[in-house]
Amino acid sequence: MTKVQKIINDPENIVAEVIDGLVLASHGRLRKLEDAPALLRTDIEPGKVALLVGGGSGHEPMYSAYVGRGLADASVCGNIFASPPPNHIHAATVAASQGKGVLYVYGNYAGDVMNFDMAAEMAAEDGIEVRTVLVNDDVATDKPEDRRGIGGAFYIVKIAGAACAEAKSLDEAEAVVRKAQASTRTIGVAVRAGSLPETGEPTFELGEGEIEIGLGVHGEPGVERSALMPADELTEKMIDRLVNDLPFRRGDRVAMLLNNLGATTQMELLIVNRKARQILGEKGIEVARTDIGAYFTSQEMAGFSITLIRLDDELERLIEAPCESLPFTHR
Amino acid sequence: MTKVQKIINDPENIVAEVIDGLVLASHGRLRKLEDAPALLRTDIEPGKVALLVGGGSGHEPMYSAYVGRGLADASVCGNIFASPPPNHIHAATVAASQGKGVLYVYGNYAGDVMNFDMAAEMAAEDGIEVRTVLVNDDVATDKPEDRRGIGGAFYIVKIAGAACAEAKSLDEAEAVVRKAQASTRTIGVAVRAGSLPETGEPTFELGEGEIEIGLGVHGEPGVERSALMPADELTEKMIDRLVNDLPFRRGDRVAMLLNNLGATTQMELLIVNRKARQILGEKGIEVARTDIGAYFTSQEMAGFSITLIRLDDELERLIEAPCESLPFTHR
Amino acid sequence: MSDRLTVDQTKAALVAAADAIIASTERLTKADQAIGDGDHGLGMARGMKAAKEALDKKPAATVGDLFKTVGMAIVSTSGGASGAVFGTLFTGAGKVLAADTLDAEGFATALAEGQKAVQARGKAEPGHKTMLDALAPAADAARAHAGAGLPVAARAAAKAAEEGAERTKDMVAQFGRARTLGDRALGHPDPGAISVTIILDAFASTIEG
Amino acid sequence: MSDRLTVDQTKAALVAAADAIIASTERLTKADQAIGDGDHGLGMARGMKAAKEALDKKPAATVGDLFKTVGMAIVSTSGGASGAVFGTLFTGAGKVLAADTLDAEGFATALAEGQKAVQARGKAEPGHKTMLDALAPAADAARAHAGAGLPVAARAAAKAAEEGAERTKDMVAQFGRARTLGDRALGHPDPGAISVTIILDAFASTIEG
Ligand SMILES: Nc1ncnc2c1ncn2[C@@H]1O[C@H](COP(=O)(O)OP(=O)(O)O)[C@@H](O)[C@H]1O
Ligand SMILES: Nc1ncnc2c1ncn2[C@@H]1O[C@H](COP(=O)(O)OP(=O)(O)O)[C@@H](O)[C@H]1O
Ligand SMILES: [Mg+2]
Ligand SMILES: [Mg+2]
Ligand SMILES: [Mg+2]
Ligand SMILES: [Mg+2]
Repeated sequence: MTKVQKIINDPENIVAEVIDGLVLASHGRLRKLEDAPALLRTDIEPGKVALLVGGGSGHEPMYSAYVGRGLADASVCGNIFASPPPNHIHAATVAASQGKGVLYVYGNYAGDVMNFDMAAEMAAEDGIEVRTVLVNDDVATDKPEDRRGIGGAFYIVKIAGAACAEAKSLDEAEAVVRKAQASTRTIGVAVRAGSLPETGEPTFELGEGEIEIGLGVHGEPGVERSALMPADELTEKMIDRLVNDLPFRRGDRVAMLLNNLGATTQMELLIVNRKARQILGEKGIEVARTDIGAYFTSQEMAGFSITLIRLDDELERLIEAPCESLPFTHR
Repeated sequence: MTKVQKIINDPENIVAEVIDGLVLASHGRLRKLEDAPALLRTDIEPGKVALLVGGGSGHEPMYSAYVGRGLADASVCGNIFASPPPNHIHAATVAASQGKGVLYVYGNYAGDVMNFDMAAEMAAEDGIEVRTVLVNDDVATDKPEDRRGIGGAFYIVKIAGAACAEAKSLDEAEAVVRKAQASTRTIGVAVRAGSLPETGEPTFELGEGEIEIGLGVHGEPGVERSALMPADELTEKMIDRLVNDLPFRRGDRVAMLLNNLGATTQMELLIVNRKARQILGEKGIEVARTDIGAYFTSQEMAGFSITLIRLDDELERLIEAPCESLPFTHR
Repeated sequence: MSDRLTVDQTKAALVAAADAIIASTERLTKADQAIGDGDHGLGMARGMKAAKEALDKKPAATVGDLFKTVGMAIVSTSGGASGAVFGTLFTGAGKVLAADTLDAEGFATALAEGQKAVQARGKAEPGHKTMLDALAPAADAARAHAGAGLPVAARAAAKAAEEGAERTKDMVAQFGRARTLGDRALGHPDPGAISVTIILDAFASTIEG
Repeated sequence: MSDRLTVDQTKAALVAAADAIIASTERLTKADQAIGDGDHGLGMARGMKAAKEALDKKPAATVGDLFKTVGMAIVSTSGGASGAVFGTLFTGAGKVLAADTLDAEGFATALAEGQKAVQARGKAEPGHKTMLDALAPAADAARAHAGAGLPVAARAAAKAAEEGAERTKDMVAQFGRARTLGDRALGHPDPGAISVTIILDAFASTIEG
């Protein structure tokens, strides 16, 4: 396979330069923590329940670009595809904390869980209460405790951001985010691998004409490897698996996210949207809101994921609530 | 070269299905014209100066996803990389017109110019006045009349949308959009080709380790083919060419768009942003606003463009004005 | 060999031209891939299919009506530069053909008028590596041989177009998507010029035959 | 062969272990590419470089202080699963080494405590295809040979780790990024288990040497 050409400088500096780039793009709304690769809002409302997100880098805009008003208060950036260490998470926790506790929202990966847990223990020693909601929306795995966090993280972070902005207590914020987590399901498909920026090598191999349904954002295997098929057929397979999982039922009201994993065109996602709406319509599932774009990427992986989240009045209000960040502004 | 795997159905139906996908994603804010592949706002304010955009498809979200409140009132969709015919443009013109005239904004390509001109003549016979502002921001060509419309189209359409929303006359709207056009410069770079969705074949060839500065959105050649270089060096070359072209001067206030041509990661664009800001800072050019994302793509071409637009109070106000569309909501 | 075509005979010649373009889709695609964006064949074929349908449906009192029908069909379905250019060519030619027969004089005038209309629409001139580099010499040849009757004039036009298209290989493009190609377009003929050749050749063959 | 290491000797053994990991970066990268995301070698090397710097700078009163220094350095610079797991291993081991020398008894206890700490942190168990499948048999072997003195116990632990790592080839991963690989992980050893082997082998060699 030919190497992927990347517009970078020294691979060792990627994370640091991305953070600088984000701070500059924020025009004063974000700052870098002095002693850790973490981003913080400059204008965290005093006394609020704080929201901290993070994980391995390389999935931009997830997580760091979702720091902003009505979204996360802080994000901790690990190396490419590697959880940040606990001391960095702890430093960001201390900086974000406004005395009402800190909610951690991140993806369910072994490394992240251990490191964030260690940070939470360190925070407890400082008297900062931490609660954790793991994003585990990927239906490709059967056991819920094994489920990875993928595209649906966007809706969970969006809702968590709005919930933490208005919550009177950490308990209250945690409860609504747990509800969002329990209502969210995602299925992905990859048609071409992304690469590790340090090496330019693809993270996995797909044969020509091959696609993999359920493949994870680091190339973890999915539920079915098959030949490339028409968009309509693929969409049907994916929606069926999603709907049957929660399950979503006739009369449900949902938001739908079509997430570009990197190199897929909006043209293709719009074609998928057309078919997805047709199928959901037939099943009596009402789509109240549509988001289409690159929300959680895996470098230049080609493919996409479909996320459905079942809405109630509270979740819908929080998803529609104003927020402000680099890729997603919605006032 | 291996074929690019696309998630599509019958290639003949791409444009029609994309339009359906957009209409569904708009949740009632857009409709398809009955007799032409064109999108219209459902809630055009009566009596406003109308804004019509369009061109060949395949560059999504440009142009059709920029139909919305505070943006364009109508968009006409040609086949992939081909101008729409005059009768389609004319039908959309008639549908969008609110009696105050229609402003056409589109890219400076021979086919588009001829077809939109023919449509304008047809509209004139109906008593609808049309004015045209061609986007020609690409500094890769020397002669201004030869300059192509690329990434900067986003700022021109954004400003045109806000201007048409408030303008008392077509004259007034045209004047401010001409000012925007004259203040906008873009330079692109490609590190890998995109493909024609009908065939899966790349639209041009770049050798391994080769990049091309100034390459156009359909693979038109640029100013310099060279070896892949570090992001900082590339950014410096590009910014220098941009700044010297207008020229942008010490004390100028600008907005900067880093446009993903398709398959480039946000990570890379943030690294470029860091260096771009450093260079502009040294030149005394103040960046008042930053946009980073896939605003004008060329299928899954890897590469990006940098756009600078010189702001005055009026242009800055119009760029920051509320608007609403699928990929870009800013109230 | 008929020296004066009826409306029906003219229609047959136009259908033959349309069929020839449709049969050449692949060749035109390749030509546009080399120096353009590869859609010229698809666009021309789309337009010519629509032209055939329209010729079938629309009654024509004059030969000019037929040319206008073809022009309108192309302009409204081809898209791209070729939709405008070839649509304008046929519509322009049709405007000066008010009779119910087509003779050599009419043919020469129609080509000249078509060329004028194309230049007015697209602002290109012969030498800019466009279809005009086949069309202009064809119009000249038709005028020069108008006295020798329609079959001779039509064949002369077709031959001049072919030579003109060949000469575009040595030209640097000034218009269309290929214009920014600069020197890289050298050695490749202009796709639109090839289309002109194909159309005129089929037209001449029908008359001859 | 020393049966009881001083603080300085223990430090030398830890530096040797760090150097061995750093020298194996490529091998560990390959192993993680096969069944994970390819960053294990980079992460371990980053942690071990930091550990060496910290050992250089930080004064140590007990051998436990040295282990804790290594653990803290790894946990705060490696990142990923291995940062947490190997950091916890060294920190856990250090907690039970309160003396200023390291003997076979202390070594065996430290490995056992380290194992306990890793299991508490990561919830995995031996058999789940993680570094525990090298660490648990190593701890058992150290305990079994504690009576035979430090060099023997250390070598026995290293050998048991190596055999344990080898056995992970036949296991289906239950934890870490590789867990969703299912059967596809068969035939490949666990990268973390290889790291345990490399560390214990270097440790044993220094003691022997
Ligand atoms: N201004 C012009 N005048 C005359 N012919 C033109 C002009 N611009 C382009 N053409 C012709 O159109 C052809 C390209 O057609 P096509 O590929 O369909 O259009 P596009 O350039 O929009 O892809 C060129 O080969 C050329 O002959
Ligand atoms: N829960 C766990 N308990 C013990 N060891 C684990 C656990 N999860 C992962 N590991 C170890 O970590 C190694 C992977 O480390 P590394 O590649 O650095 O982390 P990541 O999985 O975050 O990329 C695995 O080979 C395994 O030995
Ligand atoms: Mg990792
Ligand atoms: Mg074209
Ligand atoms: Mg073309
Ligand atoms: Mg790993």
